[in-house]
Amino acid sequence: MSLWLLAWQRFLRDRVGIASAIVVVVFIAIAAASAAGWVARDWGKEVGVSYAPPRFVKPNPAEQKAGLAGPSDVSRNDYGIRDPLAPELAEIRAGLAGASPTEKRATSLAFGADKWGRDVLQKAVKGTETSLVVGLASAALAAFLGTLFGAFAGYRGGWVDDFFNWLYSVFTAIPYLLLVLAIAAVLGQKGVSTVILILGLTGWTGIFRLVRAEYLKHKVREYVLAADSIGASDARRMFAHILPNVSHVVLVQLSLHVVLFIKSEVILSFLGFGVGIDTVSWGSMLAEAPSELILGMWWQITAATIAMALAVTAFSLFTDSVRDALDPRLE
Amino acid sequence: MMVSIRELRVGFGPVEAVKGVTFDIPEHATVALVGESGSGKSVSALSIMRLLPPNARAGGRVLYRGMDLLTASKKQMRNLRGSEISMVFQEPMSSLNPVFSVGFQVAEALREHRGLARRAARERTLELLQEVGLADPAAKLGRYPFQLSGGEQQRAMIAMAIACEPQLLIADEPTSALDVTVQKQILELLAELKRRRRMSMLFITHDLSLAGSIADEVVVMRAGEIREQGSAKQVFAAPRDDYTRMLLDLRPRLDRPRRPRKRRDDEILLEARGLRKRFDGVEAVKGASFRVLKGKTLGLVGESGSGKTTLGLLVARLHEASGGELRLQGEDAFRVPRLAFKRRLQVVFQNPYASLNPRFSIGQTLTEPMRIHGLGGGEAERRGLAIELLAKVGLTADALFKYPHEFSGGQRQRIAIARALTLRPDLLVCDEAVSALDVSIQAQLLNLLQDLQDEYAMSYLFISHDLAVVKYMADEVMVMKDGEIVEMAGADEIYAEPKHPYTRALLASIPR
Amino acid sequence: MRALGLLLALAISGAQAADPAKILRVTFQAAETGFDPAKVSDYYSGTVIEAIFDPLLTYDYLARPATLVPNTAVALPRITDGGRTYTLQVRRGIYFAEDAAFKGARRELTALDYAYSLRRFLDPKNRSPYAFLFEGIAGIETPDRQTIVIRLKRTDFNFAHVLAFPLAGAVAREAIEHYGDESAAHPVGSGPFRLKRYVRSSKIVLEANPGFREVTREGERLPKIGGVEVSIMEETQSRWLAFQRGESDMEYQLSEVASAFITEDGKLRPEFAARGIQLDRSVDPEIIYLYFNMQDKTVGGLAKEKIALRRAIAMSYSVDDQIRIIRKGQAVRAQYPIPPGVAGHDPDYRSAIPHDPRAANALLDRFGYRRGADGFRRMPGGEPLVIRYSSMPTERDRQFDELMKRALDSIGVRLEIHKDRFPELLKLENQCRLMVKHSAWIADYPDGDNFMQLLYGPNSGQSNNACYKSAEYDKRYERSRLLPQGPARDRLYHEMARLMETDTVWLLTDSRYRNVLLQPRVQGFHKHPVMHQEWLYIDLELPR
Amino acid sequence: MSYLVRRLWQFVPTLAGVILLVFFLFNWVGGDPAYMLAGKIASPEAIENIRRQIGVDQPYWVQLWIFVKQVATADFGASWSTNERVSQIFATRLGPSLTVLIPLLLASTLLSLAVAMLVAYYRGSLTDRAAMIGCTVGQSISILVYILVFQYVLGYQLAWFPVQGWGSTLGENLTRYAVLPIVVGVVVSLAPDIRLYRTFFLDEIGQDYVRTARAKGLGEGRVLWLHVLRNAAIPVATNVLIQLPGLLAGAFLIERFFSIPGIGREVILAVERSDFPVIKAVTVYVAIATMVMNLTADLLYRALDPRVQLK
Repeated sequence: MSLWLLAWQRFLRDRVGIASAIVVVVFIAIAAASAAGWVARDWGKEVGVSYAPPRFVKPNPAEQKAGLAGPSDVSRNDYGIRDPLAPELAEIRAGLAGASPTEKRATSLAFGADKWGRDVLQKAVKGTETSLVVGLASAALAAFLGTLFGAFAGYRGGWVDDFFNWLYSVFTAIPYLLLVLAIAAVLGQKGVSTVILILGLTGWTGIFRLVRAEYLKHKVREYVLAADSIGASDARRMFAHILPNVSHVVLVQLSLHVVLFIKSEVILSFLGFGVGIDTVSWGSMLAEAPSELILGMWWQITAATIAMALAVTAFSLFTDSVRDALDPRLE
Repeated sequence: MMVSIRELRVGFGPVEAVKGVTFDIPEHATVALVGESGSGKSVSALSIMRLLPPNARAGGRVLYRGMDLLTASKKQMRNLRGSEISMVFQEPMSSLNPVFSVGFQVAEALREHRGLARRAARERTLELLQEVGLADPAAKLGRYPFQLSGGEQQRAMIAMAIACEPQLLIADEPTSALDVTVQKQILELLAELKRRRRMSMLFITHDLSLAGSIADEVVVMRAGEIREQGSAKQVFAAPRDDYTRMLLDLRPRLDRPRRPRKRRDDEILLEARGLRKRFDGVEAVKGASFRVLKGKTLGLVGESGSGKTTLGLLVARLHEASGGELRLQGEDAFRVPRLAFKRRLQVVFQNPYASLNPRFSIGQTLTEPMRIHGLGGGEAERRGLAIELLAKVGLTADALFKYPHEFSGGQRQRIAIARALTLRPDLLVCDEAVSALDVSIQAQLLNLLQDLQDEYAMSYLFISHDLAVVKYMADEVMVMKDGEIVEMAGADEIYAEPKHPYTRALLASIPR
Repeated sequence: MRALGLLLALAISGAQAADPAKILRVTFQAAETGFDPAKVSDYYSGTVIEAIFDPLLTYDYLARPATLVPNTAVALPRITDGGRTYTLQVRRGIYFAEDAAFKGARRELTALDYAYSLRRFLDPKNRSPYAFLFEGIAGIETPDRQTIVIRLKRTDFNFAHVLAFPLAGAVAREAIEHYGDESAAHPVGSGPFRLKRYVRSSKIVLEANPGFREVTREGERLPKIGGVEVSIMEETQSRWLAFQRGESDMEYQLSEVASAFITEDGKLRPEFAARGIQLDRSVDPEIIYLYFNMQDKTVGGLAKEKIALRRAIAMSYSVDDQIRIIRKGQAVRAQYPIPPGVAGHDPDYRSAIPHDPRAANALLDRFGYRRGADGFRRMPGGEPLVIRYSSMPTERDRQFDELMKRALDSIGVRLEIHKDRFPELLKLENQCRLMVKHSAWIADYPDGDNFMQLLYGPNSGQSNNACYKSAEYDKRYERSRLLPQGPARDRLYHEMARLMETDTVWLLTDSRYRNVLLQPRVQGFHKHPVMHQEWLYIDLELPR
Repeated sequence: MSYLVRRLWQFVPTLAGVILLVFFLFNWVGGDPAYMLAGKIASPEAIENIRRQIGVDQPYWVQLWIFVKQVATADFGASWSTNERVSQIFATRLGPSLTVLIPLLLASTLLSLAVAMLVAYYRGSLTDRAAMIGCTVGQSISILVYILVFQYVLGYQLAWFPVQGWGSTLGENLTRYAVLPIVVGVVVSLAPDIRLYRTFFLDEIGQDYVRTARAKGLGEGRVLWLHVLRNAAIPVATNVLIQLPGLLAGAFLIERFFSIPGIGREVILAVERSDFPVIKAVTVYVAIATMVMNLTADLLYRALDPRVQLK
């Protein structure tokens, strides 16, 4: 019965851990469903009037006149300038005699609409998918880089260690904000993948420092000397022997960084480097908040904050429980 | 009667650490509480001081001059601790606050209980440090714990404990973390202090012979119960309980005859000339020359810091030698390709809890070397070889699917040995291979090693700080001090007439 | 000492001068860059410069459309030899504000100062962003200390407006040389206010210039207020909450929040009117338009199918939604390239491009823009059709991105959003390397020419960001430059506007309302279409 | 002392790295401000003239060499957009930034220390669990939401503090303008600090010397507030020092919403205007400050913990 199994049993005894794990699984399920298109597929469709309030708040009917305006009045006087498309347009206009159909829009929705009339609830669900994907992917990238660099720096020592420490000190010396802005500007604006790259490329430093310390500690442990004595190569010792024994540190850091990057994505969106307009994330919803809150349209910011708070809290508590389960020393 | 403990029971969650213990500590007497790790001896001591961790449940009564300490108020206990009952712990280094000076920590007890002013407390502390035998106490006063040696730190701890003239001193394995020579001095100090200050003492140890040499009465504990109690003479002369008897005769006494050696041929397996190793400026091994004979055991004795482990690792090429020559059956050992060298020389490490990779199953640990060196056809065959080896070291086949944390220290060391045997090495370097185990287990493993040596005609380089164990195992013995081999001779000769003064001091410090 | 005596006399003379207790508090949405007229380009710095320096001419406070009146000049300029020479006289008895640069002496304002000030724009060392306004000057002479004669390279009947431009205010050579690089932080002018305290991009405090000449309006000496305190606040929420808490006296940068204090039909909401808050509502002299880069290989060119593509995109874009949702009703649809309040504007003109997605789809089908397998249309030749729309990474631009996406989705055209920061976009725009982008132009001076030059061929790479080179248009523009304001010029402008629409170079979208909220104590405020601020004319009613 | 010299020598490669990274990133991305500075209508000659004046037209390595010299002389010339000397910008912005940051760091550290100690002492109890979950929830809400809500409620509705603005005197700032931003800052940084300091305390409470102190008969208060706190203070102090430089630029959101003319706000302004000299200067100054702070933290660590010798 391996250490992982042992940890799993300890985890099962932790009520808070279980509860948070369930919430995390629910969020991941929502994200998967949204990715597969089963839910919030048409979050982008405009179903309500602009800023339609939530149903449980009395909608002010007079406010919004629904429906798209028909073709506006067009001037006939052409001041002597001939329009090359005049014949084709005349023909088309004749063909389309009927008035354009006006869509019917709801004046209030389950949890209200944003300025374009899109359902805030659906946006929150789709936002869950984007934010979790950004959080998980960038945390994975940062963890990969941090672990790789940390392993080589900690295990190899010598100039390798010096090089990575130099890289670490340079990356941590530059204010995080400037670093993110610069890389964001370099990578340009290509949506979710750029955001993941930005966060991943700047977020590895924390994990690097911890993994390097773990490798320094484990490198001199007897089981590694024993591995050397039976002829295991450096690479095997580094990744087959030591890595599993520091993996609990990496795992905990990974989930810590998921939370960190979900929150960073909000700041990135506020600065304009968030996800593209073809998708929505909690960050893009919160970025619209300042201009809406003043007008008294509180539902979008509330929806995004609650969704994010729930997910992030669950994830953080889950991380704590995992850490306690994997690292009993702290009992 | 100073302290009488009636039906003391202590539990942590489901586990019952102490299951109804009853014994007394008479005035001005020294009672030794003896038992192996996990016997509940430390927990009993801590419950007298009521220093058990928050999740502990204590039952029964602990009477100190009529007052039940288990039900006394926090304030009463606070006044009692340090002034009437005080305690000395096993790890002096971690028991002193690293960021405060020794003087401050000793004076603190005085100022807390006796309300001495700063100047008076300082004077009294100087006298105490003098009394516990600390050289140049005025200088030591301002020093921090890490600036003192292990022995000095323990002396400071003792000074702190006796500062307020306690009636009862509890010493929880005060010497086991110290070197043998220093152990002797601390024991003499404790005995002297008890006599001069007319204190009672509760001495907790796992070493029965140590208990014998210091205690008036002995209480033997095992798994939370008292197996035997009585005066020291009576317990040593006619032990009633068979567990006590087993503990007594297991002690590898110096005069125990060694098992007859099967083979006599003195072919040389490994020869070292002028081996040297320097770690950033410090000369750890200064030119060691010795020979290991085929099928024979070369013992290497030395205290911690003598460089014996480094020498062992040098021989196994786990450390790069800074100089000197090593010949393996005539070939230059440093030239032999790495994998080939590894097949002929293996190492067994000291700490069973650290030398096995906790994340590998025993099956993986044993088959890995075979896979690396290409032994055995497929996985199944390698698994078969592994089961054979497990049997050799006295473990059943189902161990393959278990993980290190599911085994006791002794069993883990057996697995480590099995792993070393997978490559049928010519030489096995045993670095303190049994020192971390309980005395009862040590004996079994030493016998196992000797059986394996006879069966596989392997040579051993047996490294240990425990002279008795080395004498039991080795044909020839080397004594090392500060990186140099000070003496080398046959096992019996070296014990009969040790030439080097250091060897003599080592021999003298083993309790008879 | 003589100077001081005169000064005191003026202060206590009968007409009641600026009351120091009356401090007007205003906010800027973006930080200023400095107060040296020749080195500044942003609107907010211009606002402060207008209060400190004196141009030769200025505008009447209430006349609409804006009409020029003499300021430090004795009278309006004498325009001779066909609009190429301008002659003006500077009034006597106008002095610069006291400053260390004059070493205690009282410095009178003369024509030489104006010559020096205007020449500074032409000096490349100053790299002045507004050099283009003055590059029409061939030479400046000052026959005597009061007279200044300006000779132009080409006929230009609008040059008088340039002389009324805030940046054309007179600076003193001694002050510029005395402060050198720091001239931006030490403005010395003869205008109604002077700089009292200055914390860069945070706080600008102006006080009434004691040595200011006597300027009266309806018998009252101007300026009435004793000083102006400007604080820089980027975030709308901060400005809006500050105004409601009475921490600022007037606020006009609240377009995002307009619907919180203005009803759908442009009235002040009752709860604010009840508190005596005043609303001054006018349309800014600006046009906002979506332009197509006429030299771009996808959307550029005058071939029929290219015009059809541009026309379809223009017809798919809903200007009504832009006004209703993004501007929250606080803008007016722009029909004509020249906005209201600017000479040459025609209120009856109607754009020839309607919002009609169904017709746009039919037009694209008609010209061979077939829909591919993925539902998006392809070029007539079969290659992929991608419209690349450029904008800045701000929350506001994100809303325009969304509107653009809705438009193109409705006609099945694939959209790619190109994000970059303002300086980068400006550079690409001037090199005609963008495809489709929103742009805006606010009047430098209230004359139609300032807008019609935006489509003039030779200006491409500078202000003609659509890089539109049409012989028909350029021919009419050059003729219009030679005509003063009047019906003949207007007829040309109509034809040019129609040309722009038939070639579908732009889609004119809107001009924004300027809603100025004022605390009850602010008196006599009327937003001027061209002047940046009205501090000279405002009065504050202090509580008794 | 030799340790100090050696550590100072280590600044050089790091600073070189920072200069290279900043130069590479911002030059490649910094773009060309000439067009912006040239105004609405600019002829190609005007743009060329500007490029020459601000030195953007020279080859890269020349510009790099100029940058290195600027770092050496700590004179980064003038800002491209406001012509204000960069050193002066930094000096005027540092005051407001520190006026908010120092009280913020002090308040949040002291507060979280007290709570962390309490929670660590009652480890496993209900209060411990509740506090931890409370912190987690607090931490899960974005700083943006805190700022908006606090400004709206405390600043506007309850009007306890001015909504924004910055006074001229330190006294006025501390009492009126800086209070709300500090409150928001403390609320945001409280949760992570409590969790961190709780682990520091837990590590120390488990040590043997605590048991010895109790065996000496010392009261629980003295054991905690003297022995444990003295040991836990070491990581806490170094943690606070290391946070400060990061906050200099990091507090830009608070500075922006409360209109505080600090470093963070200036950085955002500079990036939006591609004002390269200001970006270079702020990055280099903050990088140096970070390195100095790290060194101070190490020295403090050695001063507080005798076990660690100056290697």
